[in-house]
Amino acid sequence: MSILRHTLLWTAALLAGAAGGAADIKIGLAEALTGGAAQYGVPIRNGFQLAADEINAKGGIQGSKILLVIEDEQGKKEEVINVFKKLIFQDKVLMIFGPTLSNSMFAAGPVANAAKVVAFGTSNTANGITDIGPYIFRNSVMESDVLPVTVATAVKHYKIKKVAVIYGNDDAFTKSGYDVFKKVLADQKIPVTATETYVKGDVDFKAQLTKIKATDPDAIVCSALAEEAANIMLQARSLGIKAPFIGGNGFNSPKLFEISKQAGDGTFVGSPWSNTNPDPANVHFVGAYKQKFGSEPNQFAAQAYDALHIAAAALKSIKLTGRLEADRQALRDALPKVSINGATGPFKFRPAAPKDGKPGGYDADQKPFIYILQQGKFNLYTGK
Amino acid sequence: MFTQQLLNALTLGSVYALFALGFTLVFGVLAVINLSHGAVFMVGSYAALTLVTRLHLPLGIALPAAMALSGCLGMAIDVLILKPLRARNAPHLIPMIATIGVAIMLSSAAQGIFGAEILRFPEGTIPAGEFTLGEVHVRALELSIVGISFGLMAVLFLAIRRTQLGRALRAIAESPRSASLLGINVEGLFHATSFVAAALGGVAGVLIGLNFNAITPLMGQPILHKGIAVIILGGMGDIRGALLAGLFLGFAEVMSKAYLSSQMGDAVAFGLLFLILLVRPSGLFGRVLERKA
Amino acid sequence: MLTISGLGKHFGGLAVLEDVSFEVPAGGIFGLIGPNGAGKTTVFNLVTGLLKPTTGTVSFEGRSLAGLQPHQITRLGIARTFQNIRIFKEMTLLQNVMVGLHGALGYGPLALLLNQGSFRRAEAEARERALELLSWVKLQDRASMLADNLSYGDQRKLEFARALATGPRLLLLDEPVAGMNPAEKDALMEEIRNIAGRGFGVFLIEHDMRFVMGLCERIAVLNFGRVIAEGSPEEVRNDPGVIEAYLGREDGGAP
Amino acid sequence: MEWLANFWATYSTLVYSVGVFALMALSIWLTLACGLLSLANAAFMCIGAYVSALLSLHAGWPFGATLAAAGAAPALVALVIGMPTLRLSGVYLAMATLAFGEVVRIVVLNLEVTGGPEGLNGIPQSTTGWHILAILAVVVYGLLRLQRSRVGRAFEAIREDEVAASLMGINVARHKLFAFVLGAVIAGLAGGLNAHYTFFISPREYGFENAVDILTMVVLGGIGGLAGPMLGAAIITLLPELLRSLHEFRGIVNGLILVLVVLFLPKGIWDPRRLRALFGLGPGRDPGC
Repeated sequence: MSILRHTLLWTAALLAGAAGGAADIKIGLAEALTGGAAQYGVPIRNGFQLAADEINAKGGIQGSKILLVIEDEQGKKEEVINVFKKLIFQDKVLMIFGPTLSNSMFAAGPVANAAKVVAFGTSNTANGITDIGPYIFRNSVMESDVLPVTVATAVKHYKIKKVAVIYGNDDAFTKSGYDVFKKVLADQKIPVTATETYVKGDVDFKAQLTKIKATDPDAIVCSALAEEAANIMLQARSLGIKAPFIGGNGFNSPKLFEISKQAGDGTFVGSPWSNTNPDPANVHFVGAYKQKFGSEPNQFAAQAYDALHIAAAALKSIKLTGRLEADRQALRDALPKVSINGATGPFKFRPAAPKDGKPGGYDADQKPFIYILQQGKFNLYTGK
Repeated sequence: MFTQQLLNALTLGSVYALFALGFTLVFGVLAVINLSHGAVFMVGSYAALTLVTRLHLPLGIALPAAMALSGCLGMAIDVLILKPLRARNAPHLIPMIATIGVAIMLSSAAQGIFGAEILRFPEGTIPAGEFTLGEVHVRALELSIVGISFGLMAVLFLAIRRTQLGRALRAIAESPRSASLLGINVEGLFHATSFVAAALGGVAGVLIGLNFNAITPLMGQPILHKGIAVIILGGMGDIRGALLAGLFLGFAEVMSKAYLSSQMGDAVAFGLLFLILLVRPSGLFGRVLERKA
Repeated sequence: MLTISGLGKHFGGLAVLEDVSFEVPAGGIFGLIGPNGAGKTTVFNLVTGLLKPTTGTVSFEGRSLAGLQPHQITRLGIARTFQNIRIFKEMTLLQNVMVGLHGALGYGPLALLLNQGSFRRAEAEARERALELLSWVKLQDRASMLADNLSYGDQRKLEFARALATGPRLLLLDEPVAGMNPAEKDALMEEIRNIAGRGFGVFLIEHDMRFVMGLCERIAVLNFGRVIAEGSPEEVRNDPGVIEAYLGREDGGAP
Repeated sequence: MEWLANFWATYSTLVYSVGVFALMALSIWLTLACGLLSLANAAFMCIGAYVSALLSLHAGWPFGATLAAAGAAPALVALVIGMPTLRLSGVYLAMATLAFGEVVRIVVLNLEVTGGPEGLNGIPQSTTGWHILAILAVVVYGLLRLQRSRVGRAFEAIREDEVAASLMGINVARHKLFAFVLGAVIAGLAGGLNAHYTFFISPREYGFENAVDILTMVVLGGIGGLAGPMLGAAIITLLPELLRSLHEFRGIVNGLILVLVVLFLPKGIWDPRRLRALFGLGPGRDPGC
């Protein structure tokens, strides 16, 4: 199915390019489309395809269509380096979106940075990503910007005295989320009654939860991906745990309440995006995504969708010369100035602090919204 | 808390035992470490899911159908791949690698067909019974998993101990050559064993998919590792050992998470495994069974 | 040369050997006979260090073999063959014999890595020696053939040559004529005489009486794990205990 | 020329990977040549990679020295675990080494200094094609010399029949340990090289799947000689690239190729005897039998 769609997209793009006359703008997309990380990579690709279709349908950029060159990086570090090099040197793309995992960006980012090509991550939340160099951008919001607000809001709402923590300790995403939680809890002087871990692929969390239950926390802080989190919630409730959850970025998926139903009620989540955000840009995105792919979008798709609009805004502000190196540099210089209002709300970049005297790249500068899960839905928390 | 952990351990342990049962059966009879067992387990899960969601069949029909389907898959693997390798007397490493190839094919195919996303059974597939006994919360599903696991294991155990077929299988496990001299249809029993083992793997897949709400193309990987641990602990090819070792691993895992740290839980488990192998190569519960070629 | 005293071996509760004592003299051909299952091969396994004795000792040229590993015993000068031939089937005849010369090759790692003269000389000499040993058993023409392709009788001869390559002073042969027809047996008997004639001590196990009687200078008889007679072929042949042991069994060797 | 420069810019990492995995394949081949089925080599690669990366990042050692450490550290570990482990045979050894590999991975996952699941990033890019080529050449040369010596013959004898080998005066335990430790050195070097061209290492690169991947390379290529494992490494590394156009379905083709080779090329792709027979040269099959 998706292979067919892929081919169609290519054909359509080629035909459009041939008819329009103006050269296509080739943009690389390196995402994990097979293997374990494909569950993020696939929605990300969908988000990009949706945005590309929309931009091209509106006449593209100064008459040129955007052509996405999509490669599967499998979430493996050697593979991602190969894909980056292929996109940079063979396909000669203007910039690259991706890769899917933070770990992959650590491997491939330096390649793009050395070649003076923008690598733009839409799902890399780990610390230090933008330390790689000035050509590294991301619109994924770091946990350290979101979690302090989430925790403080939840603590105030529930009058929390002590919490228990559970996180996935073999996954870079959930582990770095935990590190931030740990620091935030220490900063806000909230005692931790128990810290429990699980590993990827675990489906049985009852042993840890039984232990947590015995320490009687006021809330459970959880750094997990949505599917794991939902199972944790279900199993917690089936063990008779009543404490609410406080979640990280991984909770931001409709999967969370699709699976957990009412079990997740009362959960606090901070996020740059929610599918119930009534902002027109978001309503349009959610509707268009459902229509095109027949499924609910998630945060990864939303950030991917916004990312292409960010790049489009930058492209519109410059004049492409056809000389690859100059155009790549011009795009790099135009990107930091972009600010848009997208599916994830108002967005602009913030330069990363230089590390060891070397200039860094650009992080997302976005204010998180705090949501509370009620009756199986994310509702914007208003303080009531 | 302890009683609850005990129940947690029992559920987890019986799932491990059920998975390892087919795994160890194939090793015992065919002398092959069948690394596609995890993929067959995954196929069982997807098969039941498809029957429930697409054809709207009740679980009571979908479960045996998925079992039969995985069984056929297991038999196909034996006929198409393992049999030619047996025929040319390939060293034991070779069939193991062939089954790796099968596992890759199956999980890629599952991803191609169903996508990489985590799928789950629709609500109401199973009655969501749940009750509390003092401090302990029990779900009907968990009880039925323990029940089905033990039931299947008992049937298999009795079949092997008490029936003519079981005697034939034990003769093959001792030495395929002398078994065939005794007039036993060795090839036929190899196929049958593959069928039964894969069917057991398929059931385990459905049960775990139901209990933990997560069906993915790669769901067979982690449990395969646990399965390897179980059959080593239990003594390779030893059915009673696999049962004991499955429960033991479930208990060890839950208790180490409960009373030690959940951080190094797996390191402790595999470290223990390593040491046990050094001290008792035939496993903790296994009897030494020298196979005569 | 080889002194066995009070040797016993128990497997679980089962006594396979009990208080076995005899002496294999230097030079000549010594035979250990007995019906199948008498424990003959166990004696060999104990002598070569593959099994550890439950009681008793084995000493070779006055030196106790207790606690030594098989390879150490081999290097002291004891070599053996197996009843069910155990040659290296995937290797050539020449390589098989050169494996036997392992202990004789003394070059160091540096000489090997740099392909120094000492390495090349040692290897060339080993090859010469291996070919010579193959010529003793008349297999030199097929030196580069895979051992697996040899006929049964030739595989036995190769195993002899390989055992001789370890530079033994005592050669242990485990039922060397098992599975052979009379003509082959005679040829092999000749081969063994030749080997003994070159100054190697030969200690063989056999249950074929005719073969042993014609070949050995001294014979010990093992039955149910005990030595029941020892002496010259003539003495052993007339020993009532031996006659009874063999008459009572159907497999008591061809007349 | 520009085409070549462009090609190299695109595919240099791929070529490096072929070299590094050729080393890995040789390291497993060495133990297999001695009859040992060890799945610990991915763990040895892991130890080598982490030791060298940490020394580069925190101690500022020169690249050559970190590489030496990458070879030495796993060798020490192999020496310690090898002595008790190598008594096990066949499948049991495979399982014990697999368990050891898991322990290494989980420990690395939970240590502070290794960066846990986030791994180590910002490793200096010190590895060049010449480094890989030089080490590969040295290893191949060394193994070739070994193969033609009494040690190589001893390995082969042990693989065929351990008991018979010991009765040829071969110290079986010591030879096995030697193969195991030397395999660990080669795997460690491969890990050190790899860490210094991918900028980044994390524990998930050294799991069970990776151990199996490397084993597959050897079986695919053939264990009859040194060329087989290297050919297998090249094929397995390049195959995903060549099959890139198949997208989601390349996994199926990948698995199918593995199965077909195992079924139809019992000795692997590189089988000198079959190749010779194919081209009618030298002693292929013996006409006598």
